[in-house]
Amino acid sequence: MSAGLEFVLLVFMGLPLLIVLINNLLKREIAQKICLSLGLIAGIGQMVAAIVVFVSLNAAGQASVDFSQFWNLTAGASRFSVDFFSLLALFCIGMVVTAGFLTAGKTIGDKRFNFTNLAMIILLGMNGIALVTDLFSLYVFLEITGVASFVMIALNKEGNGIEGGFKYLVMSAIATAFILGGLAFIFMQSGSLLYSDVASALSDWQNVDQPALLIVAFALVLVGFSIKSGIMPFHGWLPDAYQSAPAAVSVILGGIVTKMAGVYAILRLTGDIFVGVNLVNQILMLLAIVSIVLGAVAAITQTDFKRILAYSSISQIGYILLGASCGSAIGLIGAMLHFFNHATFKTTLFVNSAAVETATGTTEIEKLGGLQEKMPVTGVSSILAFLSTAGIPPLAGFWSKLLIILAVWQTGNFFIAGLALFASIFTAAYFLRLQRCVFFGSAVEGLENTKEVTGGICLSSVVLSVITVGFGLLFPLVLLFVQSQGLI
Amino acid sequence: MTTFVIVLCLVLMVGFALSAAMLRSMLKSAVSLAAMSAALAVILYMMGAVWAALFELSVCVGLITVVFISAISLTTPDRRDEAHTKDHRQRFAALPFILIAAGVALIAVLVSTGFYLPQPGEEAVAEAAFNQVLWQTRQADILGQILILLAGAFAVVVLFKEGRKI
Amino acid sequence: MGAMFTDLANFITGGSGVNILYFMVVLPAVLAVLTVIIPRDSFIARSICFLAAALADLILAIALFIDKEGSMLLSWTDFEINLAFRVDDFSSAIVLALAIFAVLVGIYSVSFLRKKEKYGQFYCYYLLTLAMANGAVLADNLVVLLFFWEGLMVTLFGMLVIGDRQKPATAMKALVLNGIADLLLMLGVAATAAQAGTFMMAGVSQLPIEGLGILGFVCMMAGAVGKAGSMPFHSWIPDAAEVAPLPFMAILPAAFEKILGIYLLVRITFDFYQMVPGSVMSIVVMAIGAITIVLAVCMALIQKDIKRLLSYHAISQVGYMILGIGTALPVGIIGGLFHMINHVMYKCCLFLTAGSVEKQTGTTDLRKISGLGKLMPITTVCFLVAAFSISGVPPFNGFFSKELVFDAAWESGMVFYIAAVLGAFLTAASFLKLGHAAYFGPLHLPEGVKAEDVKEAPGAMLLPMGILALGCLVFGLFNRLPLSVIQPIIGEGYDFSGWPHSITLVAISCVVLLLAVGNHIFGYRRTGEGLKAVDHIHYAPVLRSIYNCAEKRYFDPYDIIMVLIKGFAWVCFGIDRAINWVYDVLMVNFIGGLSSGMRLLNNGSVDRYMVWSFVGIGFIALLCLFFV
Amino acid sequence: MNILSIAILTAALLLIVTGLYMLVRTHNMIRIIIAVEVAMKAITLLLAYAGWLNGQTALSQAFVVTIIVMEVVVAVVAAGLAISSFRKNGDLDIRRLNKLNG
Repeated sequence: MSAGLEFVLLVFMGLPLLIVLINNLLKREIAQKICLSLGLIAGIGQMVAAIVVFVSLNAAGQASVDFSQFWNLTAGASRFSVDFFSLLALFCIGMVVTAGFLTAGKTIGDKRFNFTNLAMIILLGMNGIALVTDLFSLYVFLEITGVASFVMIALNKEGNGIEGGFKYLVMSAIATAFILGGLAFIFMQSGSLLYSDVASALSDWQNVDQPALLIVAFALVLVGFSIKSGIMPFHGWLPDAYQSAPAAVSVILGGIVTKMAGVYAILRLTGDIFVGVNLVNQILMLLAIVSIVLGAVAAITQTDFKRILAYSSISQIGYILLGASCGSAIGLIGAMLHFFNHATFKTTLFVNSAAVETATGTTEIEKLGGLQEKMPVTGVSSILAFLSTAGIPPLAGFWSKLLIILAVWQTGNFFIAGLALFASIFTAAYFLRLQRCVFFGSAVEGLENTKEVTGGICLSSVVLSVITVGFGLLFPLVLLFVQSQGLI
Repeated sequence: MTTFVIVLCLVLMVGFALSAAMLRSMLKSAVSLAAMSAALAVILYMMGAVWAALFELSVCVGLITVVFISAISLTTPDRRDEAHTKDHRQRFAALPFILIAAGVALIAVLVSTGFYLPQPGEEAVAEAAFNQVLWQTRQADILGQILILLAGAFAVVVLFKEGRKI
Repeated sequence: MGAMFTDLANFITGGSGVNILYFMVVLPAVLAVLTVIIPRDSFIARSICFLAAALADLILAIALFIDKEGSMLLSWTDFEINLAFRVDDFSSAIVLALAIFAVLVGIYSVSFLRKKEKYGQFYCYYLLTLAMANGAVLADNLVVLLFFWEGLMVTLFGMLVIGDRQKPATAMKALVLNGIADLLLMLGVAATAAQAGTFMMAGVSQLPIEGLGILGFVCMMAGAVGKAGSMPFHSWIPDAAEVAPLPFMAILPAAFEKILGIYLLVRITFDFYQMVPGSVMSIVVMAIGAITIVLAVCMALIQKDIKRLLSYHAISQVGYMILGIGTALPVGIIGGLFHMINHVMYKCCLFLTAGSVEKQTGTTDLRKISGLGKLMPITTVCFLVAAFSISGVPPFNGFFSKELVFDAAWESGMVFYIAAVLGAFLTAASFLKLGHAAYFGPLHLPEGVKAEDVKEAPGAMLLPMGILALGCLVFGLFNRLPLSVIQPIIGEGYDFSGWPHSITLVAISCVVLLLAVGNHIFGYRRTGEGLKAVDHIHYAPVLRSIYNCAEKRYFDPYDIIMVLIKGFAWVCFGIDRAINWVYDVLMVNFIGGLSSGMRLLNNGSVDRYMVWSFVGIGFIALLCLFFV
Repeated sequence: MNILSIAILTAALLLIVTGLYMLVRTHNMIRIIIAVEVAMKAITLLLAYAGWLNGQTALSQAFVVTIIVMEVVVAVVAAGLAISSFRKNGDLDIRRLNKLNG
């Protein structure tokens, strides 16, 4: 381990914990005032740390760093590790959490103290997911993220938050049971749940004593993570949870939480652990394409801003998993980049929905209209984000989708590649409908005096839009970096 | 002997699970669950997982049952609930048959395919002290336990506290 | 200097191989987006951003021109479609020319567009055009070339739509004609790549014109001359002159499209393929050139609007370039390229003078204005220089390049030479008419415009005009300067600078010029008006009816295509209705129904969600069984 | 043939089936939590058995202990949600939680 990198765990696991402590030790009145700033510090600090670690890793020419222990009893196997993909995920987490806290300033009201506490726990949970190297620890952090999310969705006990939270909890509990069941069978075979041990135990999985048990294990793990990531047909809870969550919570939830809890784990599984297991890839590919198409189709007739975004997430998650299911480096890279892009553009859209909700008091698109003139920043950033989602060049979303579809093409599944390409039309269709209903046209009665929401919300949508556009324009550089790492 | 006790406890577990599902009284369901946990604790003990058995017994049989009972007592006195539970047994009438069918089918498949797993203890048992394993190699999990307890504490603050005002 | 920029680029990008070539394309494009993002009200900020982009491009272009070498390659997966750029002698000169004109017309545009609506979009499209043009010239891969080429069509369409938003008929026309040319180019690229077996230009070298090569050559050539605005892809240009903002005419049809079209033509004829003097292909190209010269100049002769007249000349002059290159003789190629540079200078200058006339008087209709010379002396001088230049009066630059083309045409076939000379005669005649009518004679202004309101154009508009006019003179007197850049393109050992070699040809040219003057005096005496000085040609017995038909657009290829298409369209209408029904009714209802059905299924009950999940689990279990 | 392994696998399957059947068929939120617990017992059983099989008893004990802690917290949170819902709607019927649909 290079000397400068020891602080990594301190930032990613220690800083949020420290902020929770500070927040709870302070007098409540003071804590109410500064807790959101504390959260911002954690988010921004995480982004900075991710960049610093990236640069120093790159400078040291390493692909990953392992961390052995928290407390120094004796040397043991590594339990945490950072590589480029987890850094990307950590950066996304920091970005989305920052956006969530910026949004919270105007939307969360007097719940801010609890919001900060829970958001820090979610942050810790997600960081854990990104850093761990052990399947069981992965489950532990999934559970932490999940528990904190259930509570956050129900943070405002008025409204439908309890309903959304409970549905998420039930589905998530089923997912947990499936994942752990699968892990038990894998553990039976491998005797350890470290990524590396499991990967080597599974490398020749067809020739073990009881391959049937392993097949059951693969299926169980896959089902569990599919429920967690909300792909069709395991998606029921996802739109409800997104729609009912308070604005700032849905930014964090929709932007990153469900991606970390489900998609990131699947990417790790297909990239690091189930490397040679074609079975998983093929099933995943089918699930992914079903999700892409049906998610987009279902979004077309939705009437709630956030619900449209939720179904759009289902469809986009499908793209990420499609990339991961190709089993090739290029597909995995495409999936990772789409993961990042999705975090940016979907967060932008959720921030915009928060802005619209704050300004007009509703997210039902039939009650909205003509906001482009009144809320230009929100309108323009939303257009950019949706163009990126639909994969219009040269925005960021285009490149990652291109890589994914190329990867699918290379696997020889031409029909699926075509379908994935074709689904972009549906994406454009539902977003055009959204854009037309909310932003274009003339102002609806009662909304004449709407004003742009200033401050953090506006700032975060501008910055995220800049990232979307900039990443798209500078994409060749990203590709060059990826090539220079010898990944493609 | 071990095999016999374990199989007996397994049968008990399935039986208690069935009663947890089918009994109309929620309190009895919760108690069935506790009994199921107790049977599981015995199995864990027989398998040599002493600490796990201890935890199962204290936490699942004790704490969770307390949680359920208090939750039930906080919510029960409601007439409408009776109406809802009237068709309860009807809805669960099929469960025993489904269980029998599933059990027979699985056993048939396992036996017909000559399913085989090694007898426990056939492989060399590298017995390591539970304490050492937990504290030295599962540090991430311990951190996770701390965090989830924190999350639970915050959850209690959010979900229970304000309710008191009503 | 170029190396310095490359170092800088490497520093910025962490030494990943990206270099200055990349920025030539990306920089204008990024700043183009910036000009639209800057708030609408701040004209100054937008203009500064706009000019900064043009200047930055110029600096990069100079750096490239000095360095003259460099390449970059961003490879894309397994396909051979790489983002590849390369620069050499030829393309560095072309890029420099593009950058210079972009800056000059840019300065002019800022002044011209002040207080006009939609200027932000114009800036944006302008810079995007610059980016695309740079990309097209620097491309080292046929697909990349094609990409940027099509991009130019898009920006062209966008600029035309700004001018005539309500009824974008001209934009449609331009799109259709350019689209056909581009489609041909695409076909040509495909055929060429098939023959060469690669998309990379390094592999496409000196292919013989035979078999598939004929298709590739002809189609790519059509694409190139189509972009340059030769017949039969020309007819949108005069229409565009009426609706588009003037800087558009100066930058696109007059400058960029000529440069790019001729650049590609030269690339095709001497780099990708091997065109031999006297071969069939050579004659075809020369014929296209000759026909373009004569027909377009004939149409120019009778125009009564400065912009239309100039735009027909823009078509006609491209004929000289194509003719020169078509001869495949060194003197012809150099003449063609030299003529291209000269043409861009004087035609840009002419359009700019027309722009300042329009800005001051509100019109460019020759029937409404005359005698502006006294009111706008500097504009008039610039016009005269450029007009002399286009008419081929020594010692302006147009004279020298035309002489080189004449020389080549003389050697290649008398019929081409005669066409070229006829073109020169008519060009001179029409410019005598134009100059006489607009700038000399009695003062005459449109109704509502007072003489004291008509002033000289502002400095920012005069500066580019003046520079271009001066350039016309300098490139004439010191023609060694441009030729020393052009000559190395086709090889070592050619020197055509200095006074033309063939005294006979010079004499004939002078005689032709004198004839044109005589003709003008004859016409003027006959009618008493400068504007009607060529009416005796216009209304000559046979010509009159032909001209009438032409004025009614019977010969416009676009209209002919449109008539054919109408018939075809009528047949297609029925089919189209049916397909439309499938899309508009069936598909929409199907997808909408599917979507509504999914909404119904998603009834908010968590039991239902679990049942869905179990269906999914069953599906996965089945798949597992299937795969095992 | 190994009676023990067959018995344990079968029991685990039956417990999971019972849990899932309860989840789908019951209308009471607290019963749903009980159903989740029933399913988790099966998982605990499987993990402990796996450790016993491959000799990693200590490791599997660590797993089981962690799972138990997680289980408790999830049960508490779920009970909290159920109680909040009860206070809002007046009963625990899951069928009432269908405001979010479409």
